[in-house]
Amino acid sequence: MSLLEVRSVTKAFGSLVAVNDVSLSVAPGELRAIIGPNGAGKTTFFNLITGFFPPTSGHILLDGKDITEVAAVDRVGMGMARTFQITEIFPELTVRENIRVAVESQAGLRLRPWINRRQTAEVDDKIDEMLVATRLTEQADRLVGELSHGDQRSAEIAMALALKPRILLLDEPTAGMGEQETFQVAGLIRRLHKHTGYTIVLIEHDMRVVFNLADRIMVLTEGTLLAEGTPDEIAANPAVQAAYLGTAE
Amino acid sequence: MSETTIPAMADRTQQRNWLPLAAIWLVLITVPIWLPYVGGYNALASRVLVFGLAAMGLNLLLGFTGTMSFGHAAYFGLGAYGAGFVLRYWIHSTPLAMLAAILLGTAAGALFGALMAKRTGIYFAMLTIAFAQICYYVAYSWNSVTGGYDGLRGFQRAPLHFGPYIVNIRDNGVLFYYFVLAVFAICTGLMAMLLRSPLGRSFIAIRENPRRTRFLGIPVERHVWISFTISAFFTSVAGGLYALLNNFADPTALFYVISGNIVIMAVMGGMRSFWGPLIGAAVFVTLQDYISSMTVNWMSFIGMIFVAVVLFFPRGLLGFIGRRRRA
Amino acid sequence: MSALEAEGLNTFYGKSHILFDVSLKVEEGMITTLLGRNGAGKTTTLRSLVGLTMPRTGSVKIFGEDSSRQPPYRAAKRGVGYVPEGRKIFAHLTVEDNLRVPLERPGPWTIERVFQTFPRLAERRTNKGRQLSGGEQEMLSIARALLLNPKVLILDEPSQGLAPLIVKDVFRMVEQAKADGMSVLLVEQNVRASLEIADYAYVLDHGVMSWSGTAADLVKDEERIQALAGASAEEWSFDDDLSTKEAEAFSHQPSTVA
Amino acid sequence: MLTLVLFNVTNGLILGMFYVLMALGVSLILNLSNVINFAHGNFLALGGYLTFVLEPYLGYWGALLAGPICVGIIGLIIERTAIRRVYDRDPVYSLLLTFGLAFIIQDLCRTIWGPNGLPLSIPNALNSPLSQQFFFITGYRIFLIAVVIVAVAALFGFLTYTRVGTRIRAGTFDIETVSALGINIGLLRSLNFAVGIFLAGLAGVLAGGQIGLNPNMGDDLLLPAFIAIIVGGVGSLTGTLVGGLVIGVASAVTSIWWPAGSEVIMYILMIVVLLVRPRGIMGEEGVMT
Amino acid sequence: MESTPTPGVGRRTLIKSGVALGAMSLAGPAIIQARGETPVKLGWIDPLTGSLSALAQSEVEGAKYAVSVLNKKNGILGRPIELLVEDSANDVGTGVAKARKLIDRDHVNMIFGDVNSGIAYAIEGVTNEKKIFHIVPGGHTDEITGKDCKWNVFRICNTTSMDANAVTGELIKHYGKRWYFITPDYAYGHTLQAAFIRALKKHGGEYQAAMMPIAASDFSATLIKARAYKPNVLLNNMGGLAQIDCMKQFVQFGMNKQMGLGGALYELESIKAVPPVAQTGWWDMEWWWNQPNVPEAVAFVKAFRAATGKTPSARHWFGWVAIHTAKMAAEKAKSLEAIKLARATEGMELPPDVALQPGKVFYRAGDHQLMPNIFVGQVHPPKGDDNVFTVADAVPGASIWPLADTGCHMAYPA
Repeated sequence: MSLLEVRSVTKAFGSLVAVNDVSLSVAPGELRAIIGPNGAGKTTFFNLITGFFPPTSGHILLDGKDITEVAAVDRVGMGMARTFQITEIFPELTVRENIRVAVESQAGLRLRPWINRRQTAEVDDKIDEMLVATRLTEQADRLVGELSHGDQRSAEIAMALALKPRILLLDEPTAGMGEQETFQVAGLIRRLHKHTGYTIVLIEHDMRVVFNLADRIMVLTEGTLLAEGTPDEIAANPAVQAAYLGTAE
Repeated sequence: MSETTIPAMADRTQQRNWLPLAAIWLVLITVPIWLPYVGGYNALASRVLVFGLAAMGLNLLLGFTGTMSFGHAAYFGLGAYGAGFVLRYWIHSTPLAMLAAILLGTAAGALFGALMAKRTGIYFAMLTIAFAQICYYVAYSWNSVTGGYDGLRGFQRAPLHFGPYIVNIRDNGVLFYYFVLAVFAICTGLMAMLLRSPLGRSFIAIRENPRRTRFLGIPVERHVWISFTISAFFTSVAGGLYALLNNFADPTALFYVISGNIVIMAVMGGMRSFWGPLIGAAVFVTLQDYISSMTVNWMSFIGMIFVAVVLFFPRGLLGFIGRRRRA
Repeated sequence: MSALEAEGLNTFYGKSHILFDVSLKVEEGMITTLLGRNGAGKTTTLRSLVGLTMPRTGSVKIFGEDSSRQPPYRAAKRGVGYVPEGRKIFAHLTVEDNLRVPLERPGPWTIERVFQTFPRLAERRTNKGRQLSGGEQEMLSIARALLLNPKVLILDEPSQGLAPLIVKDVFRMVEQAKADGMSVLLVEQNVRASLEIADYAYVLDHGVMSWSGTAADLVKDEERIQALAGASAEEWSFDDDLSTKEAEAFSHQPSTVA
Repeated sequence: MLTLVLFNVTNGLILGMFYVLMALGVSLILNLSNVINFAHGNFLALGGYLTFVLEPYLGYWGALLAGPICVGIIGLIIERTAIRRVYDRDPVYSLLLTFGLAFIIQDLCRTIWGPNGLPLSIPNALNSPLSQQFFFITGYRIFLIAVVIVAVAALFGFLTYTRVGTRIRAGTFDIETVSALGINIGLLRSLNFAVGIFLAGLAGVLAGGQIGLNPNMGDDLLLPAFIAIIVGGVGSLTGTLVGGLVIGVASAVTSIWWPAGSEVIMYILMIVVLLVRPRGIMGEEGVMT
Repeated sequence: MESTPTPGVGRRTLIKSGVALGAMSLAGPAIIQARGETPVKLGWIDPLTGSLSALAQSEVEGAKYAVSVLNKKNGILGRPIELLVEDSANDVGTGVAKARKLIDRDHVNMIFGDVNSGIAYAIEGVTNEKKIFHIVPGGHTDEITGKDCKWNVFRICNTTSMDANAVTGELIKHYGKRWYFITPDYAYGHTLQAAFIRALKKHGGEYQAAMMPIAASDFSATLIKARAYKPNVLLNNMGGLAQIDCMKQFVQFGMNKQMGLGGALYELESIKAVPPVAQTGWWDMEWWWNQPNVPEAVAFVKAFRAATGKTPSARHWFGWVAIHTAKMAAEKAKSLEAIKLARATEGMELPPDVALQPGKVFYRAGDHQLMPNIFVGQVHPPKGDDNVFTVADAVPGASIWPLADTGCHMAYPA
């Protein structure tokens, strides 16, 4: 059974149809990439999955359960974590503090106006684990806003991981990054996928990332599904080539 | 909130230099000793603490949750009336008066907060004014209970009883100051604890980035509501103290001008720092007191100070200092 | 003299360094295209040129006149027309009102001429911006920039999100602008189409200008074009080994495939 | 009873005109510059006083225009020297700044012209009721309505038919793009601020003729102006217009049965409107929050 | 507006207060208690800003004038008088804070104030607690010398009931028995309206009433209602700026042609601020300057005009009487101790050059209320300088407000 299933969702903003009758099925442990030119509706599609806004029609199922009507914040509790195209972090807090918010939320402490020593220690341990996993230990006490782009993205992923999600949704994790940083973040995603078997869905522009990481790829253009398949199938698909590079007349 | 800010999370507060903290408490504890020498008087010091507490309470919402309220006079004023009702109609007990202040102010905060939590920005701010003004008009119109425009009068704060010991805060201004200071200390202690707790961190997270916070599984609206309620709680404590200080409660305490004053104290002092609002309140209250004795044109002076703070201290008075210390 | 000349731009967003010593020239009467993958810093380059984002260092010259660190309206006054990414039309204004916003520099372009040139806009002149289709919005955005009677036209991904037929129209407009004597700086992800009409090309990669030359040269360089789209995926060798600590950290994460 | 209601609806519309004039100024400034001008009521008073000063030299009709223009110029100077510095900052700083200005202007008025209030004499021709039946519709109030209608029409005409006006409306939506299209937005904001203050000054002159001048005369209009904007929907000037008239009528009609409630009804109305329509009557999704 | 310190009359300058106070505190009590040169400090609290500021400023002006006169004549107990003026800003909290400040910090010997009855009442709480002699020059609410009277508090202006009782007969005589009230919604308004209604009912009249916010500025809706009731007379009980606004709208609507206008107080400050057509009706004056048959009043008005360029109003007179009361009480008691001052003031009669009116003017012992004449008469457009009121009758206060009606039970501390 698929972990995430999207059944013919459509999203219209007024007269503009941003996503048109798109379906998707992600198996447990799969790393799925969504690609397509700018404005193809990828982020809108992502926002529908994570509950940022409701679809105009269609259904979204997590683990067989219809979550179309579930609020974004509750989807997080059901095991869905995401990152954003433009890094969404708490820039004036340190890396450790950023992760702490996520860890505490995950530990169900978010309503607690006090915290005892034992819990603090537990939280600290988890934060350290996240720092190790994302190789941010050395930057732990720096303000996130002062870090390099790649480290900021790693921190954002660390926050998502701290939620112990069942599925991780990454929106252009390497957008705006240098060569080295792209490699760093791609490496992190790959380690995550390989060593924990995380189910990951990512939107990506950098084809090296996509082709090196993805198990399967779906291609969107103009809000509709253009193609779906393994990296090799997609690479060989002329329609995809055209969509990406344009056609010389 | 686009400004770079001074975060106040546990990791750094723990490493913080304890000296400024000790200095603040030393100054506050010794007030009755040095105050007369600089031309002050105990009621003024109590007033500074009362408004300082109100402004710090508001700042939990404004500076640490990033949500604007123009209507905190409601919780301040209801706190004052709550205390007044108990002393006037029921029983001569200062602790019960404070309890009533807290219950009335916090309940109103929780109720109004629940009605507003889904609104944002200017709509939220205007709703806070609206609810406060409605409280104002109720207090103003309900003569038989509140005394209307003339206020609720004819009560006095009661001495405190600790078993056989009686602390006469009614007649002794110094003792009353220490009573206010004790309450202030408890409240600021609670605030500091809150800001180091997971709940407090979620508030700061909302201030920093509501969208990220939501996608960490924290229901933003509910937490804004909680923050609003807690903020109303502290402000209502201040309101209760205000009634005890004046032996009086009147609708002006609910008026939007008071809300504005509380916001201004917080902003002027530095809304991103824990103690900033207290500094703002101290500057505002003492300047107003001093200048208004010297010239009937005191409003111009206060106004010019506001303008100067905006133009020359972009982070508020304490924010400026804090910034330099960090740099 | 170049229409536009940028020299050593370094631009930051907050603390993130986005552009590293970026230099480029837009020659008079030519179409220059700026290519690069998403997030390479193309939009930031354009914003730095017109003054919407102030570069921290570096200089910008418009027809030889220094206009570094000047507010955006100065660049416009000197004849730089800017068609922003995402079109940025005023959704609550009518088409006609949208066209009345830009500064009126003297020149051939008037609202009447716009309506003659773009009959579709004339038909919809009283419609609100938000009621237009994507293609109409793009036309409106370009027309709005033309009304400045610019000497240089800067377009940021004009084909984004448009149907192929409309994309052709857009490119025709760009060629027409050149024919009218304008210099054009075109940022595009539609690499082949833009190289088709461009005279010069620059390639921006991770905030660094990695290639420049004539469009004709770039067209021949199929490998580089493929790389631009990232379609040729060279194998990366990842360091997938974990330290014991990392392994420990990962082992605490939930696994969906047990 | 019906007559009474009818009278009060009419009276409420007249009252609403004041709110509209005041609220449009606040709204213009809020929309383009994101500044909530708490000193607006004080600019209103200043406008009235300046007219009072100019009247002996220019006559009533001359001063009617010159007073608001002078206060508009004062507003312009204050905008250029102080207010523009808070545009890019958290809105609470503009609050602090305009609160300070409000204090200064109010105190200045009191110091210069005294706390007592001064009568602003209006031409005698305007000073009597038109009919016995509609006694509350005095010549002056007709005149007032006419001036407000002309001013509002002029404002909407300016915003609709002039390029500068169109640019102001565009700037409400996306100020950055306006600047990229060659418009000096610093100048645009200054001009817009001056127009807003001019409207406050005009309201001050009209209010001065009705109730006389005093240093606090604008205070009672400030919050109703904010309410009018919120009820109408932030970002929409038409909404502000509607909002002002609605709260004017609501307030006047309420005072038939509950005179003390004439103010509180505005707040209740605002809460109800926002609970039903979160962005006010004419507010649009996506235009400012 | 005058805000600069006058020599000898001490609104302190900016520097003076800080430095002098610091110095004094450091030097300790020796200096403060030194006899002879040490001034007698009088603390005065009034709403110098806000809607009642015109009235408040007149009171302060009168008080300052009295201080300057008395300081030329040996001050109080041979010591100069220092008047410390504080702005209550028409806010109770501020007023109370200022009272504490004057008492705790400045160690004033007496407190005066406030025009706003609510603030006056709140200040009483402080002065009573601290046992400070307190004179209320211009806050009218009955309770201050009624059921809430206090041993340390004396009042100069009339009670609302005195004012209402004095004018009711004339209003009925000149207009009729069908009345419409426009009344401010606070203690002063409530007691005033209640007093009028009591008096009106004795004559078998009928009425309707509208309660307005104290600082209301738009009365059109209320006036529409008032006209619909078709009363013989409209009683404008508003105060300060609100009263002025109401008057203006009243005449703008032409209602002056349909009904009479009257009420308790239409003070000189307010009359001067309305257009001539609104200068009309039957009213009380608590003191009136134009008393050609009272030589002391004539001399006072002349001297006051020479000193200030203004015609004295009742508010000026309150200030004048208040300072003189302080002097007379202190000299009779030979002390500044509150209890002795209070005992001395009870029953004390004002001499003609202080009372400035015919007949016996005295502080009634039972309720600490001054018993002057109430001048009932007609307001009209000026006939010469500030001559806007013609006195028809001077009603002795005691005759219309028997002690039994006050509800006051005076109790001194044991």
